[in-house]
Amino acid sequence: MMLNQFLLLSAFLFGTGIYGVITRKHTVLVLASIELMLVAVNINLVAFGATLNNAVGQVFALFVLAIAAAEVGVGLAIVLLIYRNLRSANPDDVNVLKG
Amino acid sequence: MFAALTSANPHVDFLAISPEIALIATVMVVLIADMILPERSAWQTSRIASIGVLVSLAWVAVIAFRDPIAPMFGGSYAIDDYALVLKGFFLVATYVTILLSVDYIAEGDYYQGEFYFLLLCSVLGMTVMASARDLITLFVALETISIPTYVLAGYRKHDRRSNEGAIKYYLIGAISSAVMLYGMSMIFGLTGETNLAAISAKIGTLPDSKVLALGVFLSLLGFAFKVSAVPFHWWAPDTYEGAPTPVTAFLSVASKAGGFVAMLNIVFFGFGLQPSLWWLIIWVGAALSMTLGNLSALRQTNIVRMLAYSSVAQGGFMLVPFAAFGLAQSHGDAAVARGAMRSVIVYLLVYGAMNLGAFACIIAVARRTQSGEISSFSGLFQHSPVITVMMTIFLASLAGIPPFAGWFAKFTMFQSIIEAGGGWGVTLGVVAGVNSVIAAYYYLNVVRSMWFRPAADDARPVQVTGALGASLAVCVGLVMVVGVYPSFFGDMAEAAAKVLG
Amino acid sequence: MKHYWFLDNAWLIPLIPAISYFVILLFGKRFGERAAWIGLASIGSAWVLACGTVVQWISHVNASEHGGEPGGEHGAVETIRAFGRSIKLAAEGASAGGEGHASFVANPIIHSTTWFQNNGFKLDVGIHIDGLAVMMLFVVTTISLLVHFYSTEYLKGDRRFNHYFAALSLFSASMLFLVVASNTLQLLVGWELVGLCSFMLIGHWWEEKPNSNAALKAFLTTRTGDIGLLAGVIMTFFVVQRYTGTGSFDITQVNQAAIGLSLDGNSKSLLFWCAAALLLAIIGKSGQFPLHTWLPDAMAGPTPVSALIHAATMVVAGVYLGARVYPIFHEGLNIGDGGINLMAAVGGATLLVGAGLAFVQNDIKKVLAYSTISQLGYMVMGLGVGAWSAAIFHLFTHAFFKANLFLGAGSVSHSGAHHSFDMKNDMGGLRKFMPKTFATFMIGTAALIGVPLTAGFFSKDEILATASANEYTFFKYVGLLGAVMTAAYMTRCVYLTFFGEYRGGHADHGDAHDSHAAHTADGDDHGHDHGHAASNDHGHDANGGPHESNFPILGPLYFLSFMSIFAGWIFAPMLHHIFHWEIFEKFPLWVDPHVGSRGFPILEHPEFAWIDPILATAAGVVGVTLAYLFYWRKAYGQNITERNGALGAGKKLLVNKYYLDVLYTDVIVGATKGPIAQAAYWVNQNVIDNVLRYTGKGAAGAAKFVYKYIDQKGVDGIYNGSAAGTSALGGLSSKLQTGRLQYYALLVLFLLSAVAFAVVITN
Amino acid sequence: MATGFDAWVLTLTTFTPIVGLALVLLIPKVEEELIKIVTLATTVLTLGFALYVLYYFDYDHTAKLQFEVKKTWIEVINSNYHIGVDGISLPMLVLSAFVTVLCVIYSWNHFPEPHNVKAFLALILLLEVGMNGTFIAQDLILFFIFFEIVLLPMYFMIGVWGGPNREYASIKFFLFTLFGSALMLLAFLAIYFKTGINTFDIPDLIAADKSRITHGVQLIIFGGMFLGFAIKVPMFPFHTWLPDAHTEAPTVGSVLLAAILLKLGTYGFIRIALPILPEAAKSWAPWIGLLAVIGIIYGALGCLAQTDMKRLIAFSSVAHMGYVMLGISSLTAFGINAAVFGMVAHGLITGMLFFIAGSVQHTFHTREMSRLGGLLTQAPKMGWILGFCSMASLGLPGLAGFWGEFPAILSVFQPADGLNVAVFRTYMVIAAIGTVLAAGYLLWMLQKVAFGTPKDEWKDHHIHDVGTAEWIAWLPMLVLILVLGVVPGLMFKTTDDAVKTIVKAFPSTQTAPVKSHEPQAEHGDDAGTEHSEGDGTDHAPAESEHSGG
Repeated sequence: MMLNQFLLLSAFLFGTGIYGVITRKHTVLVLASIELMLVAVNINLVAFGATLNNAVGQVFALFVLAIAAAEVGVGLAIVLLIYRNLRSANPDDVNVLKG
Repeated sequence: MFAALTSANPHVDFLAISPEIALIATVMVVLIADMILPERSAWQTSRIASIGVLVSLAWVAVIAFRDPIAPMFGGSYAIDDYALVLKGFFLVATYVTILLSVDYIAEGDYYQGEFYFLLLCSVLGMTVMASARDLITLFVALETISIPTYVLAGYRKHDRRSNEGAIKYYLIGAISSAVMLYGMSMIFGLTGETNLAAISAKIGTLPDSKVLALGVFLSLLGFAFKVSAVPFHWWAPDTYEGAPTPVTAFLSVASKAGGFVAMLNIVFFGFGLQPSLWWLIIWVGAALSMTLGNLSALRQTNIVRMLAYSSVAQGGFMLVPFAAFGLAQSHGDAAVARGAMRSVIVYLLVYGAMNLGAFACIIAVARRTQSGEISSFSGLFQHSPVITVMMTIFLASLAGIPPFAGWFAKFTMFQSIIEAGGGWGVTLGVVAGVNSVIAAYYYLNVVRSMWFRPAADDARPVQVTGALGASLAVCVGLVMVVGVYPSFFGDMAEAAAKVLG
Repeated sequence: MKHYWFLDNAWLIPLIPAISYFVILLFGKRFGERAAWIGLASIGSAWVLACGTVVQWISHVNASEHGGEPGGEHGAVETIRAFGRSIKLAAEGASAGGEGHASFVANPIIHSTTWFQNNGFKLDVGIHIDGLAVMMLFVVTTISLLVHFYSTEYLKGDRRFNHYFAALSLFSASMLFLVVASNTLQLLVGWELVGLCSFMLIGHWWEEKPNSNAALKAFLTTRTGDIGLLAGVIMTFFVVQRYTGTGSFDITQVNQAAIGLSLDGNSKSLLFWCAAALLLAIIGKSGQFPLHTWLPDAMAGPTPVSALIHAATMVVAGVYLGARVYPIFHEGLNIGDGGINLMAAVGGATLLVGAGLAFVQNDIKKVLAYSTISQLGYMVMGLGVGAWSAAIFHLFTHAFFKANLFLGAGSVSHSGAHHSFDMKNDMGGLRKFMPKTFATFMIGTAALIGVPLTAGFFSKDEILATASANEYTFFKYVGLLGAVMTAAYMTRCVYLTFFGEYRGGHADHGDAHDSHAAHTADGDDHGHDHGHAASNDHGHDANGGPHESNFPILGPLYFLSFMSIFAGWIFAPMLHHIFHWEIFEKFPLWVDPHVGSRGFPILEHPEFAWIDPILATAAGVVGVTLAYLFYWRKAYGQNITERNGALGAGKKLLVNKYYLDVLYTDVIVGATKGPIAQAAYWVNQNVIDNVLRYTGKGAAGAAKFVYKYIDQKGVDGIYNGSAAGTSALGGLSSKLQTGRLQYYALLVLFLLSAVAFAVVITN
Repeated sequence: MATGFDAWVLTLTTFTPIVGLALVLLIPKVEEELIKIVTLATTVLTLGFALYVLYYFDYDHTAKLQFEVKKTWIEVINSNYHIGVDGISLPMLVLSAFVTVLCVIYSWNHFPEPHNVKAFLALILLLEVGMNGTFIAQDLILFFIFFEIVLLPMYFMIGVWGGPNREYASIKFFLFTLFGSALMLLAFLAIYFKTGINTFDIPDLIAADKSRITHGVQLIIFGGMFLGFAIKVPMFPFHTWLPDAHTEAPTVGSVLLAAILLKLGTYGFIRIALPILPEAAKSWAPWIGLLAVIGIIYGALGCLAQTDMKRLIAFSSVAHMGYVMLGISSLTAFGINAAVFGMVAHGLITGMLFFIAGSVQHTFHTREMSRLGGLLTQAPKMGWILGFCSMASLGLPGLAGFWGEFPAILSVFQPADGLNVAVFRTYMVIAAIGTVLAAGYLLWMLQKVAFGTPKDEWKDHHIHDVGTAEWIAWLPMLVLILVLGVVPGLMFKTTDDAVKTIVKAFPSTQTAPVKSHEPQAEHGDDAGTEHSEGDGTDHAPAESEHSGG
């Protein structure tokens, strides 16, 4: 098995996700970046599962997928809400609350 | 490995999961009722929801009197005293939250049915969390807790502050989930297990591995977000301020407790045998949370924000026993471990009662003053002495002043860290001690406003509605009873902590 | 042992006036001025009891002497060398200067009951009646009785007549309690109560600031001495503990322990410090130099009180203490070895200092006050040179003639000088107006000066003789010099008061009225309760001029004049030498402690020698002559103080009381009350409090910093710096701008990677 | 263990006020008379229980815990509801119940602004629970709880009914004490774990073998307790909350603060810190003594600088508690007896002084001494009482104050074995000097307030002298001041044995006699002293270490 290659890929994706979270101007893209991070997690899980010959990894990955979908759904709803109120989906504009 | 799952007896002890079943049923009923009830009767959903919670609570009580039940679903779902105590706690906290919400939600421009639906979903996640003994279950439970609260936080749809709080909360939550999962994936990769007991058995035997360290660290980091430990607490004040106040109460108590329970599970059941990987992180986190939380709270003029920072600090206090556990595990002291778990649980229970009470008072007062500023509490004593006394009791309890329950929470916290001992332990104890004094200052600041300052011009007394009054009564009762008879919570926590053996 | 009712029940003597105090205090209003009779009756009964103790003590001594109890433990003198000095252990009869008292033991009558117990230490309260105590009981009750009687007239119509008598009762009770005390702690209790009463009485007219100042000064000064008393009494406890293993304040044990330890030789420092501490107490209470300054000020009180304070109570308490635990001083200060010791030095200094000051006073009471200081100096010096019996005897005689003088001065002021005490302005020539007062005053003066055959002559003489016998030659001459000065200032005083032309009649314009008189000036609004508002209030005194006083005032004077002469005759070696009557030798027999040489130092009474009375008389003559020539005849050196710088400076020094008052009031008290207290308070408010304040501020500052910069600006700072102008909603973002949210994330992830790195590295 | 009513009486003494509190809360605010009556009845009933304890207390065994009850309370931390009184706690308990009654009586017509009778009396009742409870607790946690309970009521008393600077004073009081008690709690926990017997039971902890705790750790633990108690006392550097609190507090608050609350600290030392950690106490004693004498002088100087009568009395508390702490620092039975006596005496005397200051303020609406004067003329009774209390306060023998002061000074002449004698004797001298300063400031106060003639601004005012409520409230205290002064044995007898058991850990310094005995044959009826009956120590050489003077 080429576990290391998978892990490296996963790490790369995770890093990309983090980068995206930080730099993207559009909240939807931020959400996409988070998805990227979750994909990295899934790759990890599947790779480990395969290496260990353990189905639990795949099961875990399925759970992650399912829940991530729900999470993103909620996220998009909130973004939509904000867009309605602010006519903007730029996270920068979300700065009313300030101590 | 897959065989382990398939070969497991599919027999499910439905009684054991009856609280969850009851909740799910209630969720359904609420949804349906919301659809069929006319607008003006929508408040009935709150009644349904609260009945459902109480039924669920009753089931918890029933199970508590049964013989011990073996872990189910391949060991990933435990129905033991620990789980039952926490389930009970979550359900009561939710019940009180519902009481808090009834008038607030009914009077505001909110969708009522959905509100209770979301609340119940979240508490369902909590009850599952209490039993979760598996990384997957834990993750699912955590998300079940979190996702509805993202929506709840933004429940004041037309309020930009609420929107803003929700998006912050959501993004931080989502990122932290991802980080946590990344960590979990590494732990799974190294141990080949998702079951916490199995992980615990293996983790001690693993060679020191940087990957393992990273895995443990990242998963703890995820929880640090959930429990808003410094330095991952920034979202909390904004979100708390933005969210509807009952939701804030729920977030600061139940949701936070969910995070702590998740952390308890993973730390005590999973990582216990590798304390060197994490105790220092938690030690630092605890010290920072207490100190920065308290110092920031000193500056607040808005009471909700103040309580937000206060809850960050209280979270810090709750982290102390974790550090104590870590320190003690280094010397392998089982009694300390139990004491630490007991103290976390006691703290959670007490914190729940007093913080919900404080929010109940705030809601009651804000109904009249329409303000969250501390100055709006001025002279409250002169026209509304009862609510003032109650608020004072909750604040005093938060400050840890006997004879209110808070002292016992603080006490067990001190006890755990002093029992762990050593230079690190005592130092953290002293830090906590000093912090409890700082905390007293800002709590008393509110007290001072209420008692010593002249009243504002309109000195109409604060009206307390029935539901609010009931929630206040529950909280005051608990705070006072536990204050003078701490065994009430102490014994529960002790029983719960017995699961550590 | 035979039982003596009066001696056994001597506790009644202080008790009766104490009860009287409470009765007057609680029910005085109902009685009006008759309350005085309660006080009088109580002190009268006490006096009767005291006389009973005198009689019974004498019979006790006689019984002991004549085959009563066996004699001392040694038949011959045994001298032990210890610590470089000789301590004589002997039966006093064998060696005591040939006075002829056989060696015998006359035990004090001691009764006590447990006051309280506190861990192995039991404090008794009880009576310790011996010759000294009996003598004091007699003196105190006698003087007090006379003063009570005198006051019924003198204080008539006073605004707080009842309070006055209540306080007088308590004063007597406290002093008597002190006298009968069976242990040093009990003595301390009485001592402090005496101080309290003097405070109350000196400040009797507290409406005027100078009076309350004087009262405060008296109390605080004696209290300063009480530092020594506290420490000293505590040390007496440990003296006994060192000796017997169990601490005690019991006077008998203290005395035995002092001698025992001294014999043992290795507890010298304890004894020394104990003695020094107690000496400080004496200095404070008995007006010894340098703490004597309160005494003249204490004249602010009513004159009878002055008499009581100066003759029988308060100031003699110090001397009494010195006599009571004499072994402590004797052993601690090495009295009797002929060298200069602290006690003698203090006494000698006081003697001269007081006498010197008496010269420049214009207030007759102040002359007498300084004279008291001087005479107390004699007593303390007497104790210091080993002349125990003589010092006590002087206390005895001084009580009578000084009371005589004070009451006489009161009479002069009351009836002859419009309540003024200013000799220069309001008196003069009074001998014609009040011959009876004049006569008694002259007798008192004679006794004070030491005219042969008067009481003062014998007592003073005995001190000097003993000093001489004990090889304290220096102090003998100090005493003689004092005698010269005494004679001189008293001559001046008598001259100014009774001779020359009457200068009174303008009392209300006098510039040196004492406060008593000063009160009359503004006393109109208190007219109803103050009979002294005008001198013609008395009814029998309508003409307002100087006149003779009436009986309540003169009666005591007669009695005291009698005692001023004959009280001295019970210890008159000169007369004994001539007539060999036993009565002339009785005082030491009756008063000296006969408890064996392990209970009290051996008291030696010198053989009579004619040189001593002759020297003393000569000193008196010199003094009188000099004063007569200077003040009366103005024969020499008038205005010399103005012509001669050195003498002028000397006079200035005297007028200013050696600047001691300046030192105490302005420098020490002023500094303590002013700058030092202020400084301490400033420290409190600005240093100690600031620790707190700055801790608080620090916390607040930290909170501000944390909240503003770490919590809020940690992100915002970067944000604002890079995109200051883009805060408007919906505005475009600059290239560098990132959202706040994302900054959260950035910071978090940065921290995350840092910590992750750390974790990875460390593991 | 007590049985029957005896088992309940202490509990009743402590918790009866709670019942009263509940009743008071139920009564509508406007029914002021009824509230007062209920409160008074409650406190009198409480006092009745306390007197029952006083009466049935077995004075032959004062060292033994009596009316003892031990019930499980918080099992998880091995803390029990263990209560009982011995000779040390008994006087304090009775004093507390007693003073509370008097305070309620005094309050009858002296309600400070903003009035609110109901809240005020409710707080007094709550306060009484904490005060009484502290003195009966025989369990560290129980003690801690009661110790803390007093905080809030007093905070409110100062903050709501206090003077102009009340907010600052109240928060200062609160935070100071809280800080101390936080560290104290840590110390309690440390002792719990370190002794190895895992108990908070005070008698058990005293009996426990502490040899396994290293000396350094003992010192630190003692330090924690020290901070907690010393702040409450308050000792010198921690005293700054006191003048502010006293100055601002309403009269009754000041009285309770002075009479009881300060005693919680000293009581803690005697009951907990010394007996549980004797070794550490010995090492700390010189420092405690040092702070005590600094406090004596410093407090006195602070007094001298005051122009405000009440603040002066407040500072005098610092000095007086210095004597108490000095007695404790000697670690001798003698000194601790003196300390307990001093606690009671100071409670009565300073309490009275605060009462008077309160009435003076009530009458003249000022406490500036420069504006007062001639009290003896305008209100002679009050003036005389002020004089009486000043005298008592400056330690006049025959009044209660003396017996706290003198034995304390005496005790440090010869402190417990192992303490530096020279150092403590220096303390003795300094403390003795303090008595002069005490006389100074008290008499100056007396002079300024009571002597002289009334100032012009009051000349035409009709000044009320001591009223009925005041008489009822004050007379018992005045009588007690006198009675305890004349018969100090009442107290010493009670405390003595109990104190002896406490100092058992400090070998007493009974100097072997230089000479075996000098028989006191001369006077047989003198109760005399006990002599070491020729037990071989007779001719032992006198210890050289005590030869210093």
